[in-house]
Amino acid sequence: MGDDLSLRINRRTIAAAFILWTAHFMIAYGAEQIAPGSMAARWIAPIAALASFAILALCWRRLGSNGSNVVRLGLAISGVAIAFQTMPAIVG
Amino acid sequence: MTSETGFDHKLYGLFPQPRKQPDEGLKELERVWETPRGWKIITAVNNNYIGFWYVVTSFLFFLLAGILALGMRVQLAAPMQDFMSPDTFNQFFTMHGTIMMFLFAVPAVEAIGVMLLPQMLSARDLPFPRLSAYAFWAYLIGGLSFFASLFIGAAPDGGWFMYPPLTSTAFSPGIAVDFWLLGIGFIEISAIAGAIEIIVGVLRTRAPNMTLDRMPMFAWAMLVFGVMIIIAFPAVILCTLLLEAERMFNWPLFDPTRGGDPLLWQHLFWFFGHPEVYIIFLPAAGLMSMMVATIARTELVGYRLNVLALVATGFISFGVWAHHMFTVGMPRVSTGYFSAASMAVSLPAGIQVFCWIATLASGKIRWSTPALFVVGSIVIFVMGGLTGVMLGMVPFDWQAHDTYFVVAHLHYVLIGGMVLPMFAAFYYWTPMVSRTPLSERIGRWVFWLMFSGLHITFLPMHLSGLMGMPRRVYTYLPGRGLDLLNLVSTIGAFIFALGVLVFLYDCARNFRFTAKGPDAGNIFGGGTLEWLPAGLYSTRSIPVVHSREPLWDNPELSREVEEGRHMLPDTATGTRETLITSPVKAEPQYIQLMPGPSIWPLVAAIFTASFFMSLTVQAYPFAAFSAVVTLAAILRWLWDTDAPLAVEQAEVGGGIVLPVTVTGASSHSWWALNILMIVIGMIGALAVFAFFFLYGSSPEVWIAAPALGQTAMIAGMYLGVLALLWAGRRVLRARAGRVAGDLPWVLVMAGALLATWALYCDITGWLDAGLDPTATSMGAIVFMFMALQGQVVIVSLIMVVYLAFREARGLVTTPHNVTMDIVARFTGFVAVQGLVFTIVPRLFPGA
Amino acid sequence: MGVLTACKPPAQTRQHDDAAAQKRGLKLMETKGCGACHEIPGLNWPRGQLGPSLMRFNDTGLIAGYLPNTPVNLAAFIRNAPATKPGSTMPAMPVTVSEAVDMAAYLQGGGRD
Amino acid sequence: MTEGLAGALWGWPPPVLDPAGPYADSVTVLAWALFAMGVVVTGIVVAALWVALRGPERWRRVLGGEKAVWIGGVAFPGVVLTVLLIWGLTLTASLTKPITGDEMRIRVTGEMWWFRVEYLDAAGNVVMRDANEVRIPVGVPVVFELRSADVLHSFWIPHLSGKLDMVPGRTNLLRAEATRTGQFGGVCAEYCGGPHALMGFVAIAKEPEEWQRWFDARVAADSVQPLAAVSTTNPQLAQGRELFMENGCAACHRVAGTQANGLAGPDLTFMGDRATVGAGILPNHRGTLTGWIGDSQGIKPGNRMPSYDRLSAQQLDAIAAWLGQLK
Repeated sequence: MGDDLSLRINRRTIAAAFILWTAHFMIAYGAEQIAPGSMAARWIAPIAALASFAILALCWRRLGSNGSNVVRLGLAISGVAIAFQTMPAIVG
Repeated sequence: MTSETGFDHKLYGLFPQPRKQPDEGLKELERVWETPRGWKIITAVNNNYIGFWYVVTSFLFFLLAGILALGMRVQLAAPMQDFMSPDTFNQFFTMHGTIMMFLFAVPAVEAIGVMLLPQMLSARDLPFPRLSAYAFWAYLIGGLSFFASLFIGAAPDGGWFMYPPLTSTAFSPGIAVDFWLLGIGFIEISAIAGAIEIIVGVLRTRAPNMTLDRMPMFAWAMLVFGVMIIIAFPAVILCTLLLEAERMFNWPLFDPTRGGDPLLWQHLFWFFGHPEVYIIFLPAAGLMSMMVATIARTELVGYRLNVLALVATGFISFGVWAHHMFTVGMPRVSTGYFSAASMAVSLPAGIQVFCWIATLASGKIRWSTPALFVVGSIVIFVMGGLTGVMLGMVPFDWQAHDTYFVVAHLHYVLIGGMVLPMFAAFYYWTPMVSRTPLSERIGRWVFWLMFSGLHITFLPMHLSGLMGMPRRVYTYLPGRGLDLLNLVSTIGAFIFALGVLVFLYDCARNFRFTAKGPDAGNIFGGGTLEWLPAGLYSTRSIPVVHSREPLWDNPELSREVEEGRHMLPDTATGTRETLITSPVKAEPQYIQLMPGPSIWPLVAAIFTASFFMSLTVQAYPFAAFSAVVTLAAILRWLWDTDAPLAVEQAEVGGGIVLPVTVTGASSHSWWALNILMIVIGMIGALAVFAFFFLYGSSPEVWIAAPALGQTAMIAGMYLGVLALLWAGRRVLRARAGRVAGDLPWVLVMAGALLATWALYCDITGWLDAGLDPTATSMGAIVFMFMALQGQVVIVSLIMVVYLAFREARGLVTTPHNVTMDIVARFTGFVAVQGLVFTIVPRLFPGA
Repeated sequence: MGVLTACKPPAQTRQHDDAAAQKRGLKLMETKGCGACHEIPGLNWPRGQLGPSLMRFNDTGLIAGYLPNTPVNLAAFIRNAPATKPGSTMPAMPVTVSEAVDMAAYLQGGGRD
Repeated sequence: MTEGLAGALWGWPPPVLDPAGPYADSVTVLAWALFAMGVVVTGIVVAALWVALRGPERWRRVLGGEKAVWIGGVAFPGVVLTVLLIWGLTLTASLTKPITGDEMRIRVTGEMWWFRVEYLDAAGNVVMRDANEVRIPVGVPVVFELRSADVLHSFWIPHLSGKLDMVPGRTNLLRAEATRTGQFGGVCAEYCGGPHALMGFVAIAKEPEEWQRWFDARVAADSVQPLAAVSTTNPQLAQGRELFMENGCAACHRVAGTQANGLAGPDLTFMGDRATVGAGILPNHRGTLTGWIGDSQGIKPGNRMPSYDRLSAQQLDAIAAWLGQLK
């Protein structure tokens, strides 16, 4: 029952997870477009990533102890994608 | 379980009803859904016909594009052949790509959706049947005339991606490129119409109690598909508008000598182009998920994981567009972002593949032709996906980009991800629409020919790419080690084609179309609702659904449905109708009356096509004439749909009484209009992106903005528009229970006029500031803003006149009114877009 | 010409059976770009129109209407046409003696590869 | 120079897997690793499918649950992709290290359908012009300044480096270095209409001393005009030169030291020294040059040079003879 996709919390958390990824992507890429190669553009990606992780963690906790594992996977995929999205600013 | 709409879930317990419906009801139902006879069949709008024609047409384009491919393979079989001239070859590969992407792949999945979705959801039809008929006819006529350009040698030859400046007037002076731009723009509009229909259909016409958690996977896939089209296709529409503006009016959007940038096209095109790949793949993956469950005779393992994968793909696929542009010289960190997103987007694909494998493991496969195709597709798709990961690696892409390696990759992905699943679906769902199933014995031949043909054709291409063979070459020099590889590829292509030919033979021998039954039936033992006994009206009664595979869980369901013991048995209002349910939990909300056969969608489609064709050949008077006829035909078709109601409410069985049509936020039309506004808004948002992109690439051509006071005035005017609209709705509400009077529409009209004036001030303001649309890219993009704004202003003016007309007939009701609501909402959108278009360029002026 | 004959005593028959030499000859025709001026059997591209067509060359009696169509003469002509036939517009070719012999073998073998 | 041109440029082993410089080396290593990954993962999926369809009951039970999806579809690809991404990003960074300004500079401009080549000095001035051929010294880092004169093109020498597009209105910088001598083929990799398929060039790497000698001689020849003298000694060459000037060739082509100063087509000052005719498609000798001038449309349909079929074979040969000795 906890996994049911028609539950509001599940639908919303999955949507929130990926909207967060979208937002992080737009911030990181947008900053790089505006000021290519600048240190500011590089720093903004990890900072936005930390904020995103905090929100993802909050969503995770709101799911509660018998929350859906599928939704957790959604949060995790979004988290991994955001982490991927941060690497170019650090490693690249 | 809590209710979404206040519907009491205990009422589901009333179904199946204990007693069978009398036979007269069935006769009545059949009479209502009767198809016109003889040549009038072309006026049919029922999804059984439109869907089938749609599928056949898209398959026809698959064959035509395939023939072009064979021509190219003959030319490339040996080095430096002159089987065809370079110009012909360039037209061939342009048309092959364009047709496969725009006229085959997207329409094909949309067509399968139109054909299968109502059955899978147990709806009587899609919510806007005449719109699907229009979308189909527009596609058929537009597509065929587009293809015909090959025969008069006027086919476009700039590649399916149409990169300027090669496609600008300087290097492509003829009408071929205009033909592409207008033709494709036209077909995109048809695709968007279809997507709106599919989104609303999936969310609002499901069988009662088929919650989001119980939808067939294909419905989920089509939902994501529809949303992706809404977000992605506006980009290609904007592309065509921008390039056409450059070609027709000499607005230098892509011309670097006047501040334009050819890379702008690439960004916009691939913002559409990469999601396009997933737009094609996801519906096919949905079909795969359903067929996997049936052939393994077990529930899909990881249903919810699969849904999650679809949604994740839908999002992340919008962050990968520039991986087609790693070699254009983007800054390093930017390429990194797109490389990262390309890695991330493979995760959901992995989930889907392993869901299928786990399903096959948990069940026991029963081999059949669809099963072969499904298993073969998994292998091919994985191989294509892996080369995709390779290309996502920036340094490797620098080598492999634009070579035959990419040709191999994309064909593996598209054939493994879409074409083979489609053939599986043909074999799997044919028994639903044909009196006899396709042959299992011939089907195996088809599979093995296609499977081996694919590998023989495309496996060597990986190597030819690494050996230095670029894409889109009409020939290659001898003595470069490419001769044998290409010869093998050509042989493979013919083996693949032979497989398709054998399939056609199978169809000719065994396919006997029937829309009314008796069809061959559920020979593979599927568990979803499309396998219920059905006629043109779909099922006699609409089953209350309690699980994902209702037919497996309740073997009696077919009989119950056929005896009319479920919801909405026969016809409740004596007309065509379907049950509208709530979007999340599918609780019955109201009965929608549906329009019947009509010639007008066909007429509208013919003249829309002739409008675009006349524009291409610059026959402007005839274009104007076509536009008028189109508008008249559309209004004529809408006229019927607005007939006065005979009944206000009706019983759908078990004593449950539902209203007949509703207005406001729960109406299906309200949904459709909001989606349309998202489409227009996306075009606007991408135009703003284009503004910033050009600003970033050529700030030196930017001029100073008009005075701040003028900007403030225009902004104030747009805010005034919003205030007027708010006041209009307020007045309407205040007059609850009385006649609306003139004030509400007058206020809305004042709003629309004020928006028009604001646009006028905006245009003159920039002209006074010395901005010239043909001189610099800044002029071009700012005047593009105004052109886009002009379009919505004109629409809003037409709507306001329509509202006034309705008011004169006393049709504007208080306290809420759909027309008033829609007009006010749209005009509000116009004001907000105008505000953005006014402020953005004035906030970012040049020196 | 005399030097050439001494280097490699050729068979004076018109029909060559040496398939390997003919194959090498075609390959050389391709890589040296002879097609830029001549139409050559077995070569798709280029099919030059400036020089005479070399299709059915073994049926030709005289090389450039001047020399008997023997392998020796042909090989020599290929290497240095102006020296073999004064006034020939065909320039000297950057090929070795054995390469020229292979090319001659190909042309006189009827162009069958 | 003209010997076996085609075979030396391409063929086996595939140039992408046969690197001749540091900018291609590491990509080749990456490519092999990616192929290995591809083969292994395909193997895993095929094996999993085999187990799912034919395997023993116990294995199938393991594979038949959501847990398999979590491991095979999420965890495993997650790890592989993370490793690949980090590798890809660090490699990208090392291949795009900042340009110091000490590199040798060559400007290459994509034209429909050939490559204009200009050698630059440290200040960025053009010191020598060529076409469809770049010669670089071994072991010296080179930066190619890539531009386009008309539509999009792409500059690709697979032996030396990945490709980079030539975008109108922009200048893209491509780093390359050769670690061994030889001839390496190059092509235009971005569709540019018409005879795009026949738009190639050659990169030639030479030992530094040899390269320097060649370069100095060329710069000297290009800056003054000793060439005119050469052509007058021989009547055929004089005729060729005259025909070249009279027939409009000079309108598009430049030959240093003569009135021929056209800039629309390739610079022919050193035509005799070039490895290829027609932008990398035919070996360069007097025969092919004659054929090209007389019938360039037949050889490369749609290219911008008209076929001079109104000239006699003898006249064409004279022009080719004159061009052929411009070295």
